[in-house]
Amino acid sequence: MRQTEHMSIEYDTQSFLDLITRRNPDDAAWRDLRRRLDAMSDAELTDLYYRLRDACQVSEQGLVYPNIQNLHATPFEREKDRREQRPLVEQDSLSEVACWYREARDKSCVWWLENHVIARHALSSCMNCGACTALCPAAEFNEFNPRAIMSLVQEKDETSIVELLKSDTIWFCHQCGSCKTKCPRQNSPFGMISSLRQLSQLKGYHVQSIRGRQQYFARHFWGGNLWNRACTLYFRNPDPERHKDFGPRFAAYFRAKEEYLRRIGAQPDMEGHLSGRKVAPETLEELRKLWTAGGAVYFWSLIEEAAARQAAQAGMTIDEYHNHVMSEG
Amino acid sequence: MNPYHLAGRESTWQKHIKDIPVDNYFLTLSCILGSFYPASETMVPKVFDLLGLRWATTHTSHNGWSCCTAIGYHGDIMPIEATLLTVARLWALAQEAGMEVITPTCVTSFGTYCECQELLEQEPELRGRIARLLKDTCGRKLVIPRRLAHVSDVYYQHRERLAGHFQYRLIEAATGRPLRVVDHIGCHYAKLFPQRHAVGGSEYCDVLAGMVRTWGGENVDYPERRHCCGMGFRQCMIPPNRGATMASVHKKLKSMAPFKPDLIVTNCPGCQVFMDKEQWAVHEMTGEKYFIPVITYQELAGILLGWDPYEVVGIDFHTVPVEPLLDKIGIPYDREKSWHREP
Amino acid sequence: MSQAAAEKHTVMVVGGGVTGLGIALALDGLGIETLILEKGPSLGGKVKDYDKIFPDFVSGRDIVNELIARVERVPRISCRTGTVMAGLKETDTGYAVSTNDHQRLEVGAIVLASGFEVFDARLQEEYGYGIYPNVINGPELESYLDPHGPTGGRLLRPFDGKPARRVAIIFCVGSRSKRLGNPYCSRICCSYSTKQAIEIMERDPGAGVTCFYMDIRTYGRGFEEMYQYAQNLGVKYIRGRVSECSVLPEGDIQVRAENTLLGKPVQGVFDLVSLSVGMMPCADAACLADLLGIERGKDGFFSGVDQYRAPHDTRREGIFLAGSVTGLKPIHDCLNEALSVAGRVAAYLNNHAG
Amino acid sequence: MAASGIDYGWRLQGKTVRLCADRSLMADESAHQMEKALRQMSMEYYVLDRCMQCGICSSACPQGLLHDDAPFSPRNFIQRARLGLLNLSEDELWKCTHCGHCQMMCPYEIPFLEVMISLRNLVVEQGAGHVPVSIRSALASIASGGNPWKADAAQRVAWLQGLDIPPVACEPARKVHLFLGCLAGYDPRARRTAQTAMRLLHLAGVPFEVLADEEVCCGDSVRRVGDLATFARLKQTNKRIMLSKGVHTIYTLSPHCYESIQTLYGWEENQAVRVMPFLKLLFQWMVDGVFALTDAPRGRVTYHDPCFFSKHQGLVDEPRQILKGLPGLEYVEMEHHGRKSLCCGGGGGGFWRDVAKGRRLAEVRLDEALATGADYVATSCPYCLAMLEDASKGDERYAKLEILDIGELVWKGVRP
Repeated sequence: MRQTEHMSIEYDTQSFLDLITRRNPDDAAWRDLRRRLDAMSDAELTDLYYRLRDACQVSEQGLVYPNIQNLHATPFEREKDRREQRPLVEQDSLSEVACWYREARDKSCVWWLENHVIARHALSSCMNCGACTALCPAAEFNEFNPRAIMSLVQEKDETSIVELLKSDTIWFCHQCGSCKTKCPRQNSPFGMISSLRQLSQLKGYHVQSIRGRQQYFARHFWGGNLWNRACTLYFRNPDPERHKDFGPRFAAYFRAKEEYLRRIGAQPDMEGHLSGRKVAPETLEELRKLWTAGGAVYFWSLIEEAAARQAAQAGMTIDEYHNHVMSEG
Repeated sequence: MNPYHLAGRESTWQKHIKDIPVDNYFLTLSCILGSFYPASETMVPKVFDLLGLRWATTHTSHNGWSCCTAIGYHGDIMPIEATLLTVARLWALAQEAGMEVITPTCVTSFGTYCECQELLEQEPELRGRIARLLKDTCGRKLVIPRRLAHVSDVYYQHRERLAGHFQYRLIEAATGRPLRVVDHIGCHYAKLFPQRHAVGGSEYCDVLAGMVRTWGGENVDYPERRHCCGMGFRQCMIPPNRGATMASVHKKLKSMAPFKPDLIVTNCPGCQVFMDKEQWAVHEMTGEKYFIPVITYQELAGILLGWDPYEVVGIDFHTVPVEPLLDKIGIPYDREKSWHREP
Repeated sequence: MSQAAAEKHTVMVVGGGVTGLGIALALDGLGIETLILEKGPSLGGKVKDYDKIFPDFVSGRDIVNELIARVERVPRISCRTGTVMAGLKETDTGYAVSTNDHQRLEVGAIVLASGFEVFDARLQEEYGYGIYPNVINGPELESYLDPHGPTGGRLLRPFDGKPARRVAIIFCVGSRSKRLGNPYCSRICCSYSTKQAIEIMERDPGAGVTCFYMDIRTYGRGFEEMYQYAQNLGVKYIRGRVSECSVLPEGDIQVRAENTLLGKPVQGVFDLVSLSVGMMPCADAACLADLLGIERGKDGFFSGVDQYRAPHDTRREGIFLAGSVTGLKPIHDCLNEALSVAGRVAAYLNNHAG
Repeated sequence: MAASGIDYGWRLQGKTVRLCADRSLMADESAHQMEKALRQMSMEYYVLDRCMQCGICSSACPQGLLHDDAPFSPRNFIQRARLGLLNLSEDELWKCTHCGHCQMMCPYEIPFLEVMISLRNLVVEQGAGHVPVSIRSALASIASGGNPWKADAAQRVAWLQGLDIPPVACEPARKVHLFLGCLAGYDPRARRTAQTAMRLLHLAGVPFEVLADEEVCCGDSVRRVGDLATFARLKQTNKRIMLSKGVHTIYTLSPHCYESIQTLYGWEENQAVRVMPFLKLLFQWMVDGVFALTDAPRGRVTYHDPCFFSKHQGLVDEPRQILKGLPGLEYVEMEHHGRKSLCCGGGGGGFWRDVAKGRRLAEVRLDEALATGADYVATSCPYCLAMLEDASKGDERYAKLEILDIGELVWKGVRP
């Protein structure tokens, strides 16, 4: 981390709060924010995040968390996650599962295919009949052919598998599983593709294709929601600004979502067990431990590393890189 | 004249009768429904209670629920072990609540539970590792559920009893004509483990079609009936990829339009979102106006039960207005209760 | 019930199809007396329904009728139709057989020639057989092409009786599928379907026939030439397994596959889709195996003790196999087997005559 | 990504978002109709029915060595043609350079080049698709002026006036004729090659005459891009000239002219015109020891086989004998050679097509030549010479290679 200019940053001020909760700052504001985040220590930053998150007021409807809706999907939250997860993937603290993946990194792709549990279940032998491609929604609309992928994988040629992992091809799959139902040899092309995508990220090949490096956005979007809200999607995510395809009625709803959720009995950022509920810190703690043990945090760190490397090469800050990959292609 | 034999269809799905547990449901919730159609989840406990079913979910601070992480798994940011552990924890919560049937509201959760179940059954070494990690990490015990049910399975199982509470049927009030209903199943319900887990198998899946028939409607078969909605996890979520999602929705709409469906009923939260919401984008991009109402089976049951379309069923959240459907069935509604003005 | 005296026969042939008839006639040529036990109401098996057979387009019906006529003329051959075995006991001189109509038979040897069953296409659900009227199976197409058939040889759409000119033939239905439990190749479907395609094109050169295949296995003498002839007539062959059929409002069938040679999905709309169904072991194979105490392979067809050295012999002395019970064969191969099993049976009887 | 409709990106903050187009092929009535129409229009088309899609043609096709996203594949092409799925407007129809490797390998002897000619004929003469501009302009020029460059017909032989090769007086029966071909007629580089050939003829004491300016294009490329009508006219013109001049032996400098005149001009029994490639004459001289040779050109030489000699005619040993007979040179072979050599990209109208740098067959060929460590690349076809030289221009890597006609190399070593 860079040396700080002035350590005692007055982050409680309203102007700073405005800055970190801005979703689409202009370039100058963005760089200013980045400079300030870099200046904060890990402890300061995480402490600030949780203080803002847990700040609450009592209202007629119960407890209200005024900052919470503005924290998700911000560069601030992403930076907090990075800092918070970093110690969990240090060499000597890696979980057993993470160690397996770390070792798999240095082995060949062919080794992976023979050892990764999903890959093993996905392919016994392929006769190239094409039943998978025939009704594949991705093959219909993109330069994508699950049969060709299965056929290539079956040949076990390291060079061509590496080439595949560096290409856009594997990222077109919808993971719908239509192929699995139809395969006369009971293979699972979508399972194989899922395994190949994992391998691509494990080896850092994904950043070499446009569609592969979109994973950096996915890592923070879904990964951020999981890490902070224990759900891959959060009811505040579908910002109508990013979902103009959902039409004007959606925008109108979204403005009234708090009221709407409460009236139909959901629990927007409230305690409870239904949609939108605010996750309890103890539950979150337990899940974070599981995801660390399950190798997810290690996996995210790999995506993070690959992105940081590529961002540095391109002379972008990580925030610019994040926005770049989500709009590219 | 129908271009197909109903009897043939029936005998086909009847080959795949699923043994659906009748009670003791542990409800797990959906990220997508929670974000887009929360009423479809809040109505589930109401229906369970209405039918007097024994069910539970959990929300204590130590036993709170999480999502199943399947979007992360299919979106390729979760290794399978992390998903297995998350799912195993949910299963453990169910056991602790004394419920043996894991019942998700989400089709992808369902597919993932089935996949986890199969993996753990077939891979003893993996099973051992997951059990150990679950115990070491959070002190819970791995119990692989014997039977899995989707909430739609429960509705299907109790469809006749439920119909007993209905105030309306899927019939056009003015003419007495059964409404023509397209059922969209959701790939991860019907295509992943059709033999073991899908009511009626994958080709003529009956989980929604059966509800529709029992509730007075007519099933519509159309060429792209089994086609994926195009959600595709990373395809719908990352804007530059969304063209494929829209194209899939467009393809389905184009294919069903000649059959003049009155509504589309969905099983899967993701399909519900994109079949409904992308109709707007398709309209803007092609100028074609389909605007066929898309509702979940929970919402369908809700409106037929006579629950308030706005206050309980929350139909004003839809991109394609559902009011024309209510008019057809003859369900009264008070537009004043809607949360927003028509744009 | 009173115990009537057992009827005695030298050899009993189970199955009165083309193989069974051939065996009886061959044994007769060697001077051996035979009883044919036929499950159905009449002799002739499946081949009597085939107006033309591959690769030379002769009439299968004529062949069978000729065999039946010869069988009927020969005093050393007797037939029982509508009869199946119900029990079997070993005796000093061979086997004592009881039948479903409570007859007792004493025979010196048994030849199993009970043939095969056509795959039930309803099991491959994605093709909609039994649901979409314009999806038919291979034997049905055969009957549509038969001048003596239900349509007088005219190819009509079952849905509305209109002439069918756009025809798709889907190969490997119920064959080469681990998912359906039939991982084997049925061997004759490529050829019989190609024959059907030729018949359609020869009668109506303006028709369009598209065959969806995975591999064309026209392995026999004259089969590959027939395949090329079909191509010359303009039959389209698209390499790719069809993954689903669906129906359009007017009953047309939409077919979806991948053209694997071009690497792209392909869709087509047809008047009529014929499923080139593969073959299964005969329906009562499991029952017969139990009754006779003989083995079947993983594919359900019967297995001889040694397919190289003793292809007709079973584990039990005096019980032999011939024809499609050991796996699918074209008609002329079945007739060849009839001749060879007759030789084997004669040798056996010779050695066991006491 | 295939896409259609409006760009929705402005709404979604993605750069471009379009409704993806359905890539599915159609196996329906329209495809059947198109296929039937193709059958009716062209008899040669029937031969495609023999194809069993084994793919040996595609593995033999030199285009497979190019770094092309969609390399030309004869197998794929036949499959689509047979299913009525061919798009005759696509550039792909013009990619084939008629090297003939595919049909040489084909187990069913499918005359792929004739199929290509038939299909191109549908486009060129019957308007079934789009003809690339450069090809259209070359065809128009040949149809009106007998050469592809809209040049004056007289220019074809005008340049010969200034040469210091005195005509040999002899009785007409001893005199042979030289068919220049369009390149030697108009292209300065090819003119030098032709000039060298003439000097060799003169030195060897062979009385010869260049066909007068009435000579027109031999028509090979014209036929191969499908303009059969123009080919027929060119053939008639050339035959008439040759017959009226009492030609009995004619040497061609280009293998394309040779194949065209020899095999496609349809000489009658009583028209005893003998057509020979100049290469064969050169070979005979070397065998007979006509020239005294020095070791003047020194270094390594490799030979690039023109397809129309190697694959079409099997003429592969003679040029190698010639080169091996030059005392100062060490002969080396490229990876692909003889009947399996690689095409330069100039045949079948390829000479007239514009192909971007980095996607040219000649570049692949030059890389192979470099790999041998050769100093000289000899060839015996003006197309090959031009294609290889063009590809080497402006590229440092190829600077060390000298690309020459085989006659020129011999001339360097001949002691006057």
